[in-house]
Amino acid sequence: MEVLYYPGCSLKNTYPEFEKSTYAACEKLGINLVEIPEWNCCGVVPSLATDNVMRHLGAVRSFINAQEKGKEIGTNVVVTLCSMCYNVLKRVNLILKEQADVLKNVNDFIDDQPDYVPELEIVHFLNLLKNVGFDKLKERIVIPLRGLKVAPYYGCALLRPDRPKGVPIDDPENPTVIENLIRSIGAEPAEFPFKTECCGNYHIVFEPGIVEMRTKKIIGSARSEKADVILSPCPLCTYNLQHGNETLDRSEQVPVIFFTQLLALSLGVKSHLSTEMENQILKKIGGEKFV
Amino acid sequence: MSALTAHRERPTKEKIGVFVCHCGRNIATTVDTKRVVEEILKHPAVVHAEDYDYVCSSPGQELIEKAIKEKRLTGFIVAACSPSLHETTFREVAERTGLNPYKCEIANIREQDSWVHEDKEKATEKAIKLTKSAVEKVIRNEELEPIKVGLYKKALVIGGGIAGIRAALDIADAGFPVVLVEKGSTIGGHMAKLAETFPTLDCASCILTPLMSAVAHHSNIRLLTLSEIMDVEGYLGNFHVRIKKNPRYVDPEKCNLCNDCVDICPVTVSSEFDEGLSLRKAIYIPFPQAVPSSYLIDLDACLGMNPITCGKCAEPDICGPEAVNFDDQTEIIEEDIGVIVVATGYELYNPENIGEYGADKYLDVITSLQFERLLSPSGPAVGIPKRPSDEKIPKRIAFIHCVGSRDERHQPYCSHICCTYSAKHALLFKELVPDADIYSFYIDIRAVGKNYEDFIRRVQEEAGVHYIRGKVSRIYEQDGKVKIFGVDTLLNKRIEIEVDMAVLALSMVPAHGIEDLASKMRIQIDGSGFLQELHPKLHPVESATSGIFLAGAAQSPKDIQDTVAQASAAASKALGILTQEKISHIPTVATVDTDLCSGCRLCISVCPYGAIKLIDEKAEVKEVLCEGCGACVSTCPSDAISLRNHTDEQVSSMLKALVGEI
Amino acid sequence: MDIGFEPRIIAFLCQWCGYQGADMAGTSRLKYPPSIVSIQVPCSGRIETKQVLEALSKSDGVLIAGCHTPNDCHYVSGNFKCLKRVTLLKKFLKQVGINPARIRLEWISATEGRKFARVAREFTNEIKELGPFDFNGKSSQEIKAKQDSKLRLKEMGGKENE
Amino acid sequence: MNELAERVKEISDQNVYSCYLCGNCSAGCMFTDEMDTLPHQVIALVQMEDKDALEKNTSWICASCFVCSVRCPRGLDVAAIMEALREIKIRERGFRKIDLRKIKDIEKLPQIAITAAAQKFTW
Repeated sequence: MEVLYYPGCSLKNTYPEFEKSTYAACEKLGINLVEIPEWNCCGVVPSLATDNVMRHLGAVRSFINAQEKGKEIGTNVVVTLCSMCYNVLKRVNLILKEQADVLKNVNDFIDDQPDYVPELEIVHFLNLLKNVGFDKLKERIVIPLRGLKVAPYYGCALLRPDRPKGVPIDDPENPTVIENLIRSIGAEPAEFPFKTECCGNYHIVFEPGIVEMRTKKIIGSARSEKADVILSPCPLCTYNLQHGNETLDRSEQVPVIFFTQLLALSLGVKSHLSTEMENQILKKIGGEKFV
Repeated sequence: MSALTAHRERPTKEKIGVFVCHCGRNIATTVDTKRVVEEILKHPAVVHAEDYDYVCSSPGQELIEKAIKEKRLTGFIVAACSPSLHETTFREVAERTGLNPYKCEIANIREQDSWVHEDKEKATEKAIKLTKSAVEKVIRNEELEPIKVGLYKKALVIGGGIAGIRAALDIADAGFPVVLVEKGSTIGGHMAKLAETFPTLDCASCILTPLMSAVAHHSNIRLLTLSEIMDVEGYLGNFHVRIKKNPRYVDPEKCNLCNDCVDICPVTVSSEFDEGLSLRKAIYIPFPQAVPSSYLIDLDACLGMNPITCGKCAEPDICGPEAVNFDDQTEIIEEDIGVIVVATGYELYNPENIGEYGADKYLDVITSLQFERLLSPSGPAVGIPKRPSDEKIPKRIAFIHCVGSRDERHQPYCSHICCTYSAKHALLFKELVPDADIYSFYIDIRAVGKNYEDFIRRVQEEAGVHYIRGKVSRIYEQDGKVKIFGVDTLLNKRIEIEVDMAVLALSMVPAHGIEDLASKMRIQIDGSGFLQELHPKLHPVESATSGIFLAGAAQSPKDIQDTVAQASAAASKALGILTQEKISHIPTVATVDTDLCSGCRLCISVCPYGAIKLIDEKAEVKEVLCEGCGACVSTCPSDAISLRNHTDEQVSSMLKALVGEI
Repeated sequence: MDIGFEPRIIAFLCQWCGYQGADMAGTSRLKYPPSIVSIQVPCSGRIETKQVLEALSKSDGVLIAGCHTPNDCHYVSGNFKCLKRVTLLKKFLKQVGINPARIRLEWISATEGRKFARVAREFTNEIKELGPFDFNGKSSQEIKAKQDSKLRLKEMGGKENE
Repeated sequence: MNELAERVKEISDQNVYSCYLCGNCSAGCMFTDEMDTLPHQVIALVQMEDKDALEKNTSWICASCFVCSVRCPRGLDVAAIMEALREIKIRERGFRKIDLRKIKDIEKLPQIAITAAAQKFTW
């Protein structure tokens, strides 16, 4: 399967292990990620002002490049890993699909590139996995992570807002897709109530106190459900949760990793986890033999 | 008073009299009635005209009678107040004097003339035009008789909850046979599940079970449980109904309620009657007072009567009377029915749709009906509510109002009863567990009903409930506690509290399958999915289809008081029809000129009553179904359909009169 | 416009709402110009385009009042049928050069006497502004369509129900 | 509709008069500890055309997590209303909420955090 891939900035700088583990897993699963040429910043947070379409432009420029590349390889599916990129691209794409006047405005403004015809489909990698099928995924697992209790953390951007319709990748209140992934790689999902609560988002920049307060609650909730590790789909959530861990005693911390790292580990390919983390997990599943 | 008689040659054989009313000064101040009389006499069809102070009075009516007799009038006009006031009065005068009532028309020169205009001359001109227009109409009116049809003197009541029970008993007590159809295995509906009822705190069973028993023993009531309506054909007085009666597998006539079959049955499933809070067997009785008083077999749960797998309950040493019958079959029952009462009730909204409250995940987040069962002395907790997770008596309970109500994502309407029953829950619980802490989260307290406000006050004063104005955003369980994210919008404080159990006052939604039933009966569904009444104020129990009445929560969320009141109202409407020998139907219906009809079917598609059928490629109006709206008339591209006494010709000549061309 | 011009307006009023609303205006003694004369119809869905046109041919304006949409029609959906017809008729009038403002459709309930009186006053003023309507006038720019109007209306009668 | 509500509607396409002040947004908001005024109160202020709504810190603490928006029983996008209140201030001539040059540990922070803050706090 060949799909277009929009990486976003964090995967190239702050968290290369997110992208690298994904590439490793995809190779094993027969998914070929074709990076969009000359992609640019998505905008990170979607503008909620309906009277200002300028903030959509970044996303649209990447769409146009994706559209042209898509024609070459014959696909209109764009996969993202970072949940913030997903949220912005999905929203902007849906707005352009629904509102012809906005589309015209944007296309008129971008006169140095071909017009964008809103036929791309923006898909998060989790949904791509769901479409591949968790049952099929299960068959490819080399190291089933039996005995590992994993807290699936969704954050906001994959589940909210619910307008335009179609943004959430799952039920906004009771999502199950990460749980299904966790089960398919042999681990046990922890039902922790704070899985959809906000980590504090961009407040890390000017008001880190807010983020500390939020992440302590999230980590505490995962801990009280005896989670060995928190699985995150979002670079900013990961950063904030790790920041939260740093303010806690070692005994109160719960390590945070990307879902693709655990997937890669179970598929028997390079997980790009720290050696310490990887050993810790393997020890937990009684798999010293793998070490 | 003046009476003038015209002596001119007339082209029409109609002889019309015109009576212009002064209405005291109401008309006469603004309209020159004398001039109206003078002018109208110039109309070729008018042979008599006069004016009088009060035409509606006895002497006024006598004037009309006298003129009809003396001048051999073929019709007459009263130029007076609106037809909605005295049209019936004057048509009765016509009938008394030997004229067809449809040979009387009213010219409205009060409400639409003298009362709204000041210029006397112009108002008089207008009065003349309006009167002439009425003359033009009446000379073209057909003499019509009300359409009379016979009827079946039997009622069908659909739904065996308190609404259906009340309606069936009222009709049966008046001496008419009733077929009561209930989908479930027993009548009683939701009320049978309740502990006590607000605001009087009557025990629900104590007031309901005698009525259920009365239904069971009433010689005029044929009770069909486990039954559904398959189809309804016909019209007011002459419905033909087919009912599917599903097998019970236990003969109620033979069953003696010994319970031996239940003891031996190896299968347990969760009990619908206890809202999933207890278990029952595959052969069971929903509750001891069920009517019909008999066990039944849930064939989906039953292992079957194959002796290898089971079939124990059917063995003669278990069921002595041989009541268990695995060969029981589905029956199709046909009934001829005169009137129908629809009382299909409600359901609670599915809490799984409200993800943020987690009722599907957390055992101690329960529905209001589950709490009723926990409070009920006959319920699974034997009267002292215990929380489902660990069977401990909860000390802190939160009641959440408006769950799924007044919410665009779920039901936009107010469910009407939740404020009061949540208060009742709090009061009853406090009586059982005096040291309990009770939190009640509300948006507004809507206790609208007789004595309801007193009841709320009593709960606030006696039960010491913490009423918190603010909606709850989220409920979850952690560390064995139910946690609630709420807000107090009066203190403007966000609150997070821990409780032992949360009770959701879920919104009421129409019973499952209502749309299907409504379309079978050609009754309307409103925007919220409930059955639509003909008019919310003037016809609150009638459906748009004559002869079909609505009762209870099928029409809108309501409490027991209102349900019973509406059920009795529906029964009285039904009796109003059943007591007649013949049914009258308005004769001003549509009629087809088959020579002109091309069989295009457009009329069939626009008729809201299904009154038109195609017979031999020609439209035919079933007169008793036609309500005379004229939608077919204006649609017919061949001018083949006309409306009696509102023909194109009449409209055309009235228009001419209105602009002074006549 | 001519100050002395007194417009002639014909109102088609449905018996359940529009007519009752007009009665209510009377009961409340609300004044409006005597230029309006009404004709009661069972339902606004009974009103035909050709009748409206016939009325217009004899007057300066036609008012139609029925029960409120969507749910108030006594006959379930007659008001929608009327709405469709009037919408189409207005388009037709525009095409043949008649100002569609000479026809006005209003939803007036039995309790809305105030609204009826207001509409009657407003509409009279509007028609005064438009001036007298000469359906048969040879020179009038507003009408050339009388000859073939019947035929075309028949066509519309079929289409409006699609 | 008052002028402030009108302005909010222009920017966010949300009619604040739909709000019946049930408080659901405030109940679910994880940031109220830092707010001087609860979200539903701010909406009430806008309904009353109280310009104080713009001076409260509520809209600036809002992290656009959309919990309020997905749960609002009146279907209001509360986060969009908060954004509109921010925008009204941000679009004022000379108004500056933050100084991007004063970010601490800028080299440690992920780009998305900085960009997001810039998107929400600057014009």
